[in-house]
Amino acid sequence: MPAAPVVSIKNLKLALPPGSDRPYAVDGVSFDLTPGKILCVVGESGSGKSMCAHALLGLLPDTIAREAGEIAYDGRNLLTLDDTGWLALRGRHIAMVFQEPMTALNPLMRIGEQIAEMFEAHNLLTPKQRKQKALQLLREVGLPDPERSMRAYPHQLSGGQRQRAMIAMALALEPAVLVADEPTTALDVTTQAQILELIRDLQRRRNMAVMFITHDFGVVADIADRVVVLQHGKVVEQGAADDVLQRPQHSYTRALLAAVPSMQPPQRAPLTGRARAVEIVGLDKTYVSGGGWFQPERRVAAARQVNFDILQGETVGLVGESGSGKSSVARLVMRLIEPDRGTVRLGETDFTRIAGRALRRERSRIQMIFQDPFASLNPRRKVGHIIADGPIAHGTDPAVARQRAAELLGLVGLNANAMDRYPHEFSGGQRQRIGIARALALEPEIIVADEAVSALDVSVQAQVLNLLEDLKARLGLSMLFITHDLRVAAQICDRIAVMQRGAIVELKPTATLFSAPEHAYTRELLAAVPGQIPSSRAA
Amino acid sequence: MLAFIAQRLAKAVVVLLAIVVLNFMLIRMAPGDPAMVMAGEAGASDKIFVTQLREKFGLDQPLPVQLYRYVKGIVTLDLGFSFRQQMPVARLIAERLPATLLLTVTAFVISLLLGVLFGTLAARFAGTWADTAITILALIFYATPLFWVALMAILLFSVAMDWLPSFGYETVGANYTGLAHVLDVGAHLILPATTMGLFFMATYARMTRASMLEVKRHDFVKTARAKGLRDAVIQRRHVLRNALLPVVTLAGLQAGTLVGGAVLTETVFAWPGIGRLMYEALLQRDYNLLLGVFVVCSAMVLAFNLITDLIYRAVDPRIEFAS
Amino acid sequence: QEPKSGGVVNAVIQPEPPGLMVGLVQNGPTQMVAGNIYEGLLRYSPKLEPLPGLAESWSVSEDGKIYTFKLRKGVTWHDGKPFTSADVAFSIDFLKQTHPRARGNLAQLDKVETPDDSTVVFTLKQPFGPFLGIFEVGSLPMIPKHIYEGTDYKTNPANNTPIGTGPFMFKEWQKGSFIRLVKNPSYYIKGKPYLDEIYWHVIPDAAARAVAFETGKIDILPGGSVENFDVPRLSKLKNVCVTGAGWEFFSPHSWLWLNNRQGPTANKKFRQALMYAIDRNFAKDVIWNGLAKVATGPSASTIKYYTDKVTTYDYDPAKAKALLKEAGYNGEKVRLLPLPYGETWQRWAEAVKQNLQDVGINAEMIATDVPGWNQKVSDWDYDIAFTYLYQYGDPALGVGRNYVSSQIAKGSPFNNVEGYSNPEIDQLFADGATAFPDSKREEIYLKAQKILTDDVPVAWQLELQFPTITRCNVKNLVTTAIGVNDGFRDAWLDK
Amino acid sequence: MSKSWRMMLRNPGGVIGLVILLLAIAIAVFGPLLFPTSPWRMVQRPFVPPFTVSGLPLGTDALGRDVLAGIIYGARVSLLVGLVSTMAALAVGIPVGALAGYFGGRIGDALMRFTEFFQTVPSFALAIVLVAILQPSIVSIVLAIAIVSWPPVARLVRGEVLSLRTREYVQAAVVTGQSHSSIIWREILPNALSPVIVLASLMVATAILLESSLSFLGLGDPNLMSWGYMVGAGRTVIRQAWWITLFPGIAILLSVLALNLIGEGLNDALNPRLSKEGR
Ligand SMILES: Nc1ncnc2c1ncn2[C@@H]1O[C@H](COP(=O)(O)OP(=O)(O)OP(=O)(O)O)[C@@H](O)[C@H]1O
Ligand SMILES: Nc1ncnc2c1ncn2[C@@H]1O[C@H](COP(=O)(O)OP(=O)(O)OP(=O)(O)O)[C@@H](O)[C@H]1O
Ligand SMILES: [Mg+2]
Ligand SMILES: [Mg+2]
Repeated sequence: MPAAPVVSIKNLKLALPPGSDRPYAVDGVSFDLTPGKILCVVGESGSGKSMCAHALLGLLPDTIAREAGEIAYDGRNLLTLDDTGWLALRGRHIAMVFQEPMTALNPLMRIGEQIAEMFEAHNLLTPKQRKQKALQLLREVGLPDPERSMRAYPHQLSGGQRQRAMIAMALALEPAVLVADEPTTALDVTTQAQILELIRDLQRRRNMAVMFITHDFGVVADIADRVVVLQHGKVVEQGAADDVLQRPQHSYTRALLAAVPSMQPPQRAPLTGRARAVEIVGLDKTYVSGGGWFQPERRVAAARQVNFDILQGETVGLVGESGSGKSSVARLVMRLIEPDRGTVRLGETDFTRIAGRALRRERSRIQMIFQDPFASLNPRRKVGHIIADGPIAHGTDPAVARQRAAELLGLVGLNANAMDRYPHEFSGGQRQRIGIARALALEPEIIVADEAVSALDVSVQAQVLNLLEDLKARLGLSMLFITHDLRVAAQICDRIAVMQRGAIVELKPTATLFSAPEHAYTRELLAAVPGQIPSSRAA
Repeated sequence: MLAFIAQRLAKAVVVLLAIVVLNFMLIRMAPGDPAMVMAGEAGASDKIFVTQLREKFGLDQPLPVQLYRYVKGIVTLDLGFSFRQQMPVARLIAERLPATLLLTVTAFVISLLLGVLFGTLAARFAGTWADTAITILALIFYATPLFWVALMAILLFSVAMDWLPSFGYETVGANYTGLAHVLDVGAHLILPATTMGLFFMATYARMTRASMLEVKRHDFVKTARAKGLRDAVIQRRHVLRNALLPVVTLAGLQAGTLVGGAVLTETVFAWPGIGRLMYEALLQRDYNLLLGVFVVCSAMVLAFNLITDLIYRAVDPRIEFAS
Repeated sequence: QEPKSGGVVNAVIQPEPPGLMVGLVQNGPTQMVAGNIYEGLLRYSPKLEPLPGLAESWSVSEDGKIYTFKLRKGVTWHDGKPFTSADVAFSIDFLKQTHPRARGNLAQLDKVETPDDSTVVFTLKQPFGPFLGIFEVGSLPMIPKHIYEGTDYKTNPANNTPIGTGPFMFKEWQKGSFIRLVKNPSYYIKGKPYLDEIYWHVIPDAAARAVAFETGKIDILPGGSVENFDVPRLSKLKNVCVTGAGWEFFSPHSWLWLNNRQGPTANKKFRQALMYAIDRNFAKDVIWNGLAKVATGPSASTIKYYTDKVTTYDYDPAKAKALLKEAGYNGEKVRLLPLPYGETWQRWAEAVKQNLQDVGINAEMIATDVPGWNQKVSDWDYDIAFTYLYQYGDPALGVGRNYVSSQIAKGSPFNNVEGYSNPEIDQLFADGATAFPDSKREEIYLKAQKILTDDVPVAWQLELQFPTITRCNVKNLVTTAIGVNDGFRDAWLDK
Repeated sequence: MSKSWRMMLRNPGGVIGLVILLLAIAIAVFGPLLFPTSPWRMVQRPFVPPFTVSGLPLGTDALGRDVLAGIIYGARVSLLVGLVSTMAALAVGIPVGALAGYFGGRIGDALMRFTEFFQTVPSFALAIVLVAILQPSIVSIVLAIAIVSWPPVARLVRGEVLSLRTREYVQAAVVTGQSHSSIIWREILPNALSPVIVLASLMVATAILLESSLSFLGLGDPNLMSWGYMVGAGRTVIRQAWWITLFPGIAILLSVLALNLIGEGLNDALNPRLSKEGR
């Protein structure tokens, strides 16, 4: 009994400003939104997902021209709507939830006011009623202590709570259509699972049509009724969720799906009889901020009695939700920050006891790959320099260092002519390869990778992971691999350590951890990974 | 919040003491001393006279002793005695301070109001001729020397049109009371305050414009639009409020320039404030008075800073007094 | 025209005086305002003849050593106490301690006697020619004994509320804005003063002062209140009167200190070359708008025993160049110190610098403010420095101090700063002060003027006039040789 | 950088500013060659109005000096004062800010207190006192302007460095074992510089204004003809000879305006937010 669509997009064509990398942001896209159904729009970064969403609300940037097509809603073509027409429509008929709950809320306004504004914008209710309604909404989206949340400013709520508040706001006027643009990307897995649950629940109860944008196929598997796959602004495939996920027709869809790491850890040969590359004993770190003459201190225990070791040639994963202290441990190991207590030993060297010149010399033994491929390369330095600077600082002859840099670029699959280009001339994946080359340039024994692939699209992520695996095997590196993505961890780690509030709660070989998690928190984490049991949805 | 203020005040005291000591040394480096000045003005100066004066001013003591005495005085909130004017420095400054406060605060308000208004308009019409016109206009006031604008204003509004008085703080001898007095002071205030205000306006206008354009790109503006709010409401409630935060910070930082700028304005408009007092004290090497004015001006700047900080904190809930 | 009573006048005072107690503070603005509050024993006509002030009459003994003054009767201080000869004797004592110029003027005074309430007898150690010329209010103001006796003069609270015998009483002083004086209702001359109130306004910027006058807010601009460039314009306005009178006693005389001790200026030929190099007529006409006279020598033409029968120096660059050659000047740098008294003086220094450069003198301007100027000149740290000084009517009071070698002493910008030392001149000025009678003095001073103009110890520039600019309905403002400084006793407002 | 140039050239205000500034610099550099007479020379009778006597297109001043010559020679002094004092302020402000931001802790705190101290004293008043103490000369003026204008540079640089220090590429340099100095020089400062360049262009303008204000109070270098001096000197005769202050006033206005427009242009051109809109 397919219901009639509320929104029908036909042959939408949105032109990019001249000089962009392609002529159309969205090129001949057509799809329908149906009441009570969730349509997931997936695709790589830049494929035009957000553009479609913005077109639906008339929020397209001025630079984007509406070239052709039609968005039919309630018998009208939204593309030709004037400003006053949009005012009446937005929020009331079509509402939106954005990706970053932090930036999508006005930092200077209380949550309650921001929700009440929804009614005010459409001249509904008295101020008092608006307040009551807002309270009711906050309760409905499951915010704890709604009265207090009403009065809270966005920064006083956690990410998940903010996103709930955003959803409450979007639902205020009971719109027929809800557009959600990557509403969970900024959240950690456990919170993500709760929000997804909430959206699905509300959508069913209100019989809304939902357009849900994501690039995470796990999420698609969890909530989608229908799926639209976008590539370079074009729809390459669309259909019922099961069809697309189980029987993808287009090669692009297939490639995307194939790139999604599996939850099943591959069989790994046990590493026995190897020497320790790194040994971490009793690391403690508490951040103390504030604290002057008159201020109370704020203390965050980011690492509590952290103990583990990494054998030569082993990859140890460090997982846990946001803020659990993963990066802190990485930075302690790298000695980017000083521990309060504890020791990091590299082979026989006590890395925490040396300083100055000696420290700088020993640094070559342990290198790091950073999370953000855009932020980890100095935009004003040529790639050749970026890679060669380290060896030169350690006394390598510059000519030799450059020669070696060119080789390393070859090793990570880049052309040697990349040497004389600047980072901005490369794509995200390529940049991450440069970062890897830089880490390898010093011929380290250990590599620490802090969310090294989290910022990349799935397909690129897969390539980089393969590269790392390959290099590690070839060069016999040890690796500390930090991630919040358990799927990735499953694929690459020999052992995994689970962190919660600064402490390691469980450390096991990967396969054991996945099959027999002991700690409650580990189990919770594993359960929250989206898209695990697609078959259960069918019921 | 009280703790925050207390902490800021404690810091301010340290800064002020540093200012006292450094300026004390600095001023003593200047050639000539108050005794020479007074002797010069007397049109005759024999040894006895100059020695008498030096003794009277305490200048016969070694420098460290003078410094020690002065700092001791300051710590007990005693700004010393102006031997030239035969009056305690604190009283001289107290007589002049209200005028300067009135002038600078009015100029500050004018510059901020106009700056924000023009900045908002420019941001609203960014890229159009209106934007350019506003920017250039604000810049012209900024780029023209303050004293020149002041002279032109006097020639235009006092001499040519005879609308506004050209000098002083009130109509001397008129003995107005009540509302008439307020209006009279107001009339005298218009030219100097506006001249100063127009100069500082440019900075605020530029900042507001940039800040508004920046804020407009934020997601929460999109959220507001997605709610179906009217553009005017969005501009006011969401964009402007957020955009004002850096403007407030800037305003605090500009306080030093503002108070310093009072020297010129007060000179041209014969405004009986402490900027002029400072300049005259300098020319007369009236050490205690000069130092006193410096301390008070710096305290004013610190107060401005503190106030803008408090405003900032009041407006921006993200900053908590505890952290 | 019959004087009318009543009315308020607004005058400008610049800079703001540090205090009004004229016995303690002697700067120009103080004297100008305080001349209304305080009085001296004598006043002086424009020809510098003594006129009655607080003294009704006076007589001099045959040998020129005893001066007897009869005081006016019925004079009271502003607080009602009577003014008597005891006050005079006290004032002499007071001023000897606090008033450097009075101290110098009274150097020859042996004793003061007060046989009765209205008689004062001054006995001198030896005759002192200019003695009758030292009783003007700024030089020897009368100070109330009953208020100051036995107190610390400098910290006496009455300094802030000055009490005198003058035609106006101190009423109010808003620092930075104005000083207000009101009529003394029990002034000893019936019907005077005519004015009810005087406001002295403090306006720091010269252009703003001119505007204030122009817009009618100000009635009186005393000499030096506005830049000279503005004088012709203001004087052309309707209902504006200008007078150069009232400066005869002071006779401001300007010159360039030339450091006679060292550098090129130690050479007499070089100094003479300077006199030829500088276009003083240009300075007079362009910078002072004709409100000046080219100075011929150490004495101003308005004071006693002046002569123009001396060596004169006309503008003659060629001659200057020749003299420079003779002097062997080799292009050494010469520091020129302008007088930091505003734009006119600055422009003047620029013009002189240009004059000097035109004849090949490598002049460099050194900028300072007033204290810096005082210090540099007092410490003889200059080559050429602008100055102007008052002459106080008599060469013994205002001229000799700048040329006699006993006045060479660091620490003052008003003595023999140039370091000129000539025994003959020393003797002449020593004799001139004590010679008796006048004819003898004249002879001596003529000779001194001749010698000095040949030696050029300093480069005399202009006799300055500081015109007083008023609305024409302010009548009878300037009546004596001291001008505005003598108080507004006789001034009245024609309504 | 070439991309920034292109961005800059696309900004009409910036281009106008650049043209005016280049013109002013050309006048400052070549003007005195074409105009060998000293601007102090009294060439005609005083107060010759503009456009009345040939050879004196802008008239003469109160002493009969050529106003045009003054403007040409003044360009040299005013621009020099602006540029040199800005350089000096940068030379103090950048290291102080960089060290304070990079090392933080006690050193940073001490440096920032020091900066705060200079920012708390009203700047113009401090400049006046400094010039009066050192006695007016081009050196003391430049010094005074530099002393009062470096604190904002230090604050700005500190802020930038503080945020750059935690950037991943800086940490990458740390973990590769590079020295503090090369990290500051290579990794941090080049990236902190664009807002500093914008600020510097505005500081040149402010310095020109400050010099003119000091001249107004009689604290200019009496041996050098600057625009500020001309305006200050001409103001007393403004009623009878408007041109003496107007032309140098316009010169100041145009240069300051030009520098501000350039600053604005640079701001747009160097702002990565604007140049890669819509990422
Ligand atoms: N304001 C804009 N002006 C010009 N081009 C833009 C603008 N915003 C986005 N684009 C371009 O439009 C194209 C589609 O962008 P869109 O934001 O829809 O991608 P997306 O699929 O949402 O990517 P992501 O997953 O990164 O959010 C991209 O090529 C992008 O560079
Ligand atoms: N420099 C710092 N000063 C104070 N607190 C800090 C600092 N850095 C991190 N923290 C706090 O320490 C805790 C651990 O942070 P950390 O960055 O190690 O977490 P994480 O596990 O890496 O999180 P994410 O997955 O979000 O990167 C957090 O609560 C964080 O707010
Ligand atoms: Mg998007
Ligand atoms: Mg992290």
